Amino acid sequence: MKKLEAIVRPHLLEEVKTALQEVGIVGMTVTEVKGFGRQKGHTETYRGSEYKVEFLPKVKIEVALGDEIVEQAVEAVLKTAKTGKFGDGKVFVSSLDEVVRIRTAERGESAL
Amino acid sequence: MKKLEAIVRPHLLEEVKTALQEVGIVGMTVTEVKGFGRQKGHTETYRGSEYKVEFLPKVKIEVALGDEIVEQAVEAVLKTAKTGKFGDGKVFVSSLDEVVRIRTAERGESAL
Amino acid sequence: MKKLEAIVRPHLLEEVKTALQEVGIVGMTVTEVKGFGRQKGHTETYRGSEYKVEFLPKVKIEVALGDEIVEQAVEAVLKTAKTGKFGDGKVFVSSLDEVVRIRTAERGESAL
Amino acid sequence: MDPVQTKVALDTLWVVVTACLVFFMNAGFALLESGLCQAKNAVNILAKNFIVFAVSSLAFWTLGFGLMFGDGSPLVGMKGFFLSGADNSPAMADAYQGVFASLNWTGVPLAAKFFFQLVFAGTAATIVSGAVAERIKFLSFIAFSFFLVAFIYPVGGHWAWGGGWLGTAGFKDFAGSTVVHSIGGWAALTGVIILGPRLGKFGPGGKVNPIPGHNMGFATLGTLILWLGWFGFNPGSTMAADAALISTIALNTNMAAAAGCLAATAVAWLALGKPDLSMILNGTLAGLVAITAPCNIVTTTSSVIIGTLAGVLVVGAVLFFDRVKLDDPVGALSVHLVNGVFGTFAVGLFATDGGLFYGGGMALLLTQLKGIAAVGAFTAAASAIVWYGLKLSIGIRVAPEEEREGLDAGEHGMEAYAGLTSRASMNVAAANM
Amino acid sequence: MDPVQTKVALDTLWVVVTACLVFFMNAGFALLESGLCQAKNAVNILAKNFIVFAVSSLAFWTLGFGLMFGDGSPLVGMKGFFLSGADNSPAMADAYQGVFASLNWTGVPLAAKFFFQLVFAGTAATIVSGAVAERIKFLSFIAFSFFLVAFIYPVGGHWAWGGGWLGTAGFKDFAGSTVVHSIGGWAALTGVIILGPRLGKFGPGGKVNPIPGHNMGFATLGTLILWLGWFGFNPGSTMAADAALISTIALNTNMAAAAGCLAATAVAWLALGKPDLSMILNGTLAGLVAITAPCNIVTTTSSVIIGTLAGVLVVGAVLFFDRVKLDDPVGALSVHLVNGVFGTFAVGLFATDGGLFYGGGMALLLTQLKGIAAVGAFTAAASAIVWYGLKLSIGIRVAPEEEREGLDAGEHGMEAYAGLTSRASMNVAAANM
Amino acid sequence: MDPVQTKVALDTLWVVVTACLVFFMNAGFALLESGLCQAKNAVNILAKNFIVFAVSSLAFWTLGFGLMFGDGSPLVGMKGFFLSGADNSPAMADAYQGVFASLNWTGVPLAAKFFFQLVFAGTAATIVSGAVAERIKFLSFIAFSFFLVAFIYPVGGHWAWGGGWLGTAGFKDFAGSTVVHSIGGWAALTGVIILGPRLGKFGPGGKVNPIPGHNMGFATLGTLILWLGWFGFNPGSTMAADAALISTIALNTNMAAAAGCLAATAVAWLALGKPDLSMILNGTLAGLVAITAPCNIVTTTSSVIIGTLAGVLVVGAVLFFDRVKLDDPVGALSVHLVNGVFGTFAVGLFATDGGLFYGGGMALLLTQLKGIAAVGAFTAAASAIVWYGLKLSIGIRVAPEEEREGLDAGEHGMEAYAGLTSRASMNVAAANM
Ligand SMILES: Nc1ncnc2c1ncn2[C@@H]1O[C@H](COP(=O)(O)OP(=O)(O)O)[C@@H](O)[C@H]1O
Ligand SMILES: Nc1ncnc2c1ncn2[C@@H]1O[C@H](COP(=O)(O)OP(=O)(O)O)[C@@H](O)[C@H]1O
Ligand SMILES: Nc1ncnc2c1ncn2[C@@H]1O[C@H](COP(=O)(O)OP(=O)(O)O)[C@@H](O)[C@H]1O
Repeated sequence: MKKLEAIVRPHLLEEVKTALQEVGIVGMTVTEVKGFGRQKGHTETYRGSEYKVEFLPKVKIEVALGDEIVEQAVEAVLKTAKTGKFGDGKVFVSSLDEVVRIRTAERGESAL
Repeated sequence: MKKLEAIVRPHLLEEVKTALQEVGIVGMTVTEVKGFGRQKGHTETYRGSEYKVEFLPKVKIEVALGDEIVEQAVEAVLKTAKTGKFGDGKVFVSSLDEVVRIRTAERGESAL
Repeated sequence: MKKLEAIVRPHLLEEVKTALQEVGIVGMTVTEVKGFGRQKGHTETYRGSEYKVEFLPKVKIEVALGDEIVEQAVEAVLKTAKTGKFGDGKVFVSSLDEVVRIRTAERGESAL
Repeated sequence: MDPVQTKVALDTLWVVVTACLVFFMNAGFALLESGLCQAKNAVNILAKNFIVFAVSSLAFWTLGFGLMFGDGSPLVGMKGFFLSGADNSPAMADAYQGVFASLNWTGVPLAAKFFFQLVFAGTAATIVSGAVAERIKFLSFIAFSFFLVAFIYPVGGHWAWGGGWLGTAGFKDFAGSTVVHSIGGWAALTGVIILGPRLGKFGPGGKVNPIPGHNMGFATLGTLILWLGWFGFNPGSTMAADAALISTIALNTNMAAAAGCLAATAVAWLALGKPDLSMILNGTLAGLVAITAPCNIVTTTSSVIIGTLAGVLVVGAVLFFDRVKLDDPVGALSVHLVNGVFGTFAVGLFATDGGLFYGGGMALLLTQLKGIAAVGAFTAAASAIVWYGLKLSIGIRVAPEEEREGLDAGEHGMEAYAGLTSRASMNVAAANM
Repeated sequence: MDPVQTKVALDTLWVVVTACLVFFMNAGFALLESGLCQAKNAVNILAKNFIVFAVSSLAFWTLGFGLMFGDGSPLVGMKGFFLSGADNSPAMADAYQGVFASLNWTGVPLAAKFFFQLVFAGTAATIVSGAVAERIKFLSFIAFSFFLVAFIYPVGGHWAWGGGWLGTAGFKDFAGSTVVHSIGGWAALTGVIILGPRLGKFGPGGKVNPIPGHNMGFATLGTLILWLGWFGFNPGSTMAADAALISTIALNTNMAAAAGCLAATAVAWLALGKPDLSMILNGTLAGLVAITAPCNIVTTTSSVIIGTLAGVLVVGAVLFFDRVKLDDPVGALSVHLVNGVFGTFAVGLFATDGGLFYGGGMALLLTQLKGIAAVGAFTAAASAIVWYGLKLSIGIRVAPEEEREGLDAGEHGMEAYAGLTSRASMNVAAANM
Repeated sequence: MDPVQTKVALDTLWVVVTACLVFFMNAGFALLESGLCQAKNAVNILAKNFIVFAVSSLAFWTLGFGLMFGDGSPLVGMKGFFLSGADNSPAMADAYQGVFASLNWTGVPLAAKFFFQLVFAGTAATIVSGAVAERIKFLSFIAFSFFLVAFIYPVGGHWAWGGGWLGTAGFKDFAGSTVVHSIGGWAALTGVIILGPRLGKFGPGGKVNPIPGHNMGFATLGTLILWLGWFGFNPGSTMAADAALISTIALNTNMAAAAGCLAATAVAWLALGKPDLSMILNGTLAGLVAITAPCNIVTTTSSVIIGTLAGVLVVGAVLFFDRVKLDDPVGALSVHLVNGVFGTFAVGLFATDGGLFYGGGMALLLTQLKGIAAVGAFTAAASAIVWYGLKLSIGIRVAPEEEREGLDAGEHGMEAYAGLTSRASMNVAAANM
């Protein structure tokens, strides 16, 4: 089993979610994060002094999923989270040793 | 070393924490997250228009731990985070290549 | 490719970030988290009743990076996030199977 | 303008302006009480504290005012419902002809009398809101408020202010330590007992789990608004632009508040280790409640003493109610009930005319005690009947599940801080894209 | 003090104090409107609602007051700009000599007349702010407000209150259901149409996406401040310390508010499933707006009926405007426009002197309708011209990108809750270390 | 009521009502100052701004009022502590017999005189709170406030208003640009210097790190409350229901505020790129502070000019204090000190009777300068002594660790937004389960 982490623009969350559902994913966990990268922030002023907003709001979508749909899931994210401008975000894929569903104590793919 | 990630209901955090401590875990990191899954959200109305609350509050508990206590830790979570209703959450286990304690620069299991 | 997760004191974020940039890292993702560990929280009172603040604010910095600079990155964190007192935090290193840049669909190290 | 008209105009100006100040106390209570509760219940508390004045307006207009001030027996008024019946206000004293003889001491139009008394009735009802917060059903609170303002408050009020037996007996409660604050407090106390504590408030072994308020900015602003409102509450209760009296009362009111504030701060600091802001606020209110009855007949120095004692009392009372497991999220019992009683009692001690410390002997003090007891017993009994009636009919407490989730979602289907706390932002974002 | 001076002093006190209450409504609108909008636009709305009174002060002083109350034609006043010109206030009626003859019915100094009328003008302008919120450019809003208070409001106001043709025709609008609230409402309506809805508000297939307000505490406090302010708005419009009249008006105002509150609560509960706090608040305001015109010439019972109808109307109107895809984030149209019209109309029905239900026939009702239509048509047309002029010159709507990010960042380069919401804390922390 | 009684009643009504408005400014300051600071210090600032009025009440009652207005020497009053001593108020002028001869120009009861003067004293103390925020120890602030209101303010005030040498010399400060605002400002300035800047405020190389305020809603509401309060502050300083004067003063006050608001907005927009809301708010307050001294003796047009200059000044002052590394989180120095001085100076320029621009020559202007300098020098010196005394005894600044964590945790052991910001929610949830 794999874990897919997608860091995307907050306002595209809904569309990425829908695309992932179409690939057969029924659950996911989302976190509000701040991203730092090529996309440059903007400058804010407060009482005449400037400061740079470097950390920009993003959301991180975490999905545990079976190996066979990883590629489709990545494609789903790429399709929906892309605007073509700096700051669209990243997808990371890593391996999971085990997944357990707390409600039923099921393990492995059936716990997804 | 392994990393255990448990996504659980917020109001059970304290109990899960205590159960993990009993297994010998002394540190953990907790994040407020939103979960989407089989548990269906509810509908809210605002000024006559409805909207669906699909992302439900959960907390994610992350623990780095030695291989030998992984199973106990999973059991501790299963025991305390279960209500039997949709939405109890998941446990994910993955591998860690390295752990470092910043304060002492210790590495490996002694850094846990 | 590796993923480095550093849990550090919030007020040291800026310095850790700068140190990581000096090692050649251009992007990172940051989350506000709560940490539980050896560092003991303090007691607050409200209307005569005490309660213990056990979960302390930390930030988690996540960086995807090439294998060759992992060690430098760890050193950068150790150098800047250390105060020597309980609660300085941890660094976790794990492996990534794949990294994709959403904007360009680039994969692997060139996506970092 | 002839002198009579001038006096009527002056008195009416004063009564209407001070009534506005007292009306504004609704905002004070709404902020204080929502600020001292949790964010997940904020909409509910705000809604309760807002609608309660609308309910009070209706209840007092239809029934309450007639029961309280209409001509009737020593026990209850029986005329003037819907503000109907003869009335030649602003004619005063013997010149007055109408069904509200008990208010013939003030020379303002009937509408002004009603408006002023209404804002007081509303205050009594709003006191209950905070004490029963975070677990009561919205509909049951509305229903209880209606009964309180339509029946219970007017009867107790009639006894003391409406020509009833207590007033006749010499009971002194100038601006309502007993009539307004204790009645509200006793009604709240029965509610707190019958509802039971919030889930998780009291742990095993006598452990008290604090549930910190979510917005101390609201709580502080609310208390400042209440302090301001009290300059209508007490000086306005002259219902006449009596220069000397209103000045003195304003001064006494302020000094008691200041003393209560400082005393509670000191006690909290010394006894609990830190100067807890919620105690500072409660201390001020305690001083204000306590000076409400005696403000017109005590010296400024006595006002400072009364305020100081109130500030000490309120901190002790908060700890006491926690110990006996009566869960009052905002300290309404400690402020309004305890100090309403104390303030009424203090009249018997400090009144320059009749008080024990001024050589007046025990007579007044005993009358005060009688009033405290009678009004308390009646209000507690009547409130208990209403609370139980509601409990058996529509229910008074939300389901545990709903309480845990928050009443905002359960009772109102909305949130106080949508998109501000993380709870909602994603859902909203999701809904809008 | 001789009796004349006494009356001047009394009247002036009343006018200044009530003007202060109405001034305070600026805070009410700022809180209500920012509370019902999103956190990311809060600075912008607060800034708009704050600066609008400064702009109004300037606009009304330089031009508006002269156009509205200065001597002139039935269509517009033409004297007294910058408060210049002859004036022997507080002399009244025939004794008055000066350029503001239309205000010779009130015996207060000119500065007091101006101050009182200014706070009303400011209210009209502030109504627009909420309706066009979350997408309008800050500068364009300032410019529109200036035109509204310098030209549009004064002309409409002149017709009804400034000696113009409507007043002469017998049109009755005591405190401004039409003059203040409808004018504000019509100006807002044209703005809403010309600006278009917020991004994402209306989905495909008639879907309405709610965009919940971010701070119901602010919204509730704001409404309570407005309710308080109305005790200045309506009773103050006597511009004289007339004891009987101000008492009655205060009472009627309050009962209509309470009825509107309860009616809207009930309708929202029954029709929409839950008692939505934002509807409770809007219902109260609806009752207040509706009673503004008739408050001095209807019975208290009629006030309750008018308030009740207003409370029902406002809920229906909110749903209606959503259905026709007019996006009004705070319900300003439903409250001020719809109930401003309704209240003016209600005069023709309920006025004890001339109302249809009181045997007065259709005459007054038709005059009221004429006034509603004329002021509406003029305001809508004039506003449309100004809005289009601004659109073609400096633009009226922020870029979509900015709208999505929030106007606080785009227009003001700051945030309402820095470090409180997670958005900013890291940046701030980073900047400071 | 005979004419004399009528006048006393009218004047007392006015004094008490305006005192209430000024009292309400405590809420304005609490909101403005907490809103412009960080969330982690909000409880502390709220607590400071709340308790300061209680401390002031005690200090002014016991000592301050006697030192300020009691009969004595040109340097200080020496009678009337605890409001004791002979006094036959409301008797006026030569008919007055008592120890507060310096207040014999107003015909209200002594309690009203005290109450009105108390709320002014409280304002001076509350100004300090914002400037020293986010690093001062709670106890030291309380102690300083006591000294300020018990000794420093009364002495400076005695010179100008209490029969002292400055008033005798012809110094004009109608409502307190110098007496209230500058005294508060000078005390704040010494505090700011002695305390030093907040950690991280000034970086190496002259870098200024902004520390944005956490709640612009509070800041805006606070400023609107202050604007409202100023209609008590300035027109109330007549201490008599003088129709013409109070109307004019209300108008001038408002126009200066509006002009200050618009000027600061324009300057901030042009010079700093965006219309910073905190500057808009500060600009309004600057206009209000500046018009406080001259409000009764300048034309409305002059008021607009004075307000405009104040709005420009305040923006420059904010930048200036940052440049010289004086850290004033809320702009209290720029608003109260700079514009308190400017407003006092403006009297010498714009006074229609004696001002330079009105052919009065330099005499008045020089007297004004003398007053500014004398009061400033005395206040700064006396404050420095108190601040240093506190520094050496109980300490005035919290530990760096505590400052970083926030004073709410350190000083009060609580949080302003428990469970709302993420900081606390888990701990609270954990504690309650
Ligand atoms: N090496 C990295 N490790 C973790 N997160 C990263 C990394 N690089 C970028 N990110 C995340 O992806 C977001 C977008 O990256 P950015 O460099 O701004 O644009 P792009 O990916 O389009 O080149 C960042 O805001 C950050 O959250
Ligand atoms: N595939 C998944 N990947 C990541 N998180 C998941 C996944 N499935 C479920 N979750 C998380 O677990 C929570 C509970 O899942 P849900 O499907 O609602 O109930 P249950 O696990 O009881 O069947 C979700 O709210 C979400 O946070
Ligand atoms: N086993 C663990 N797994 C995950 N996070 C941990 C673990 N141990 C500690 N942490 C995180 O590191 C932080 C610091 O740990 P702590 O034990 O307090 O101090 P130190 O690392 O200096 O010994 C904690 O607050 C927590 O966020």
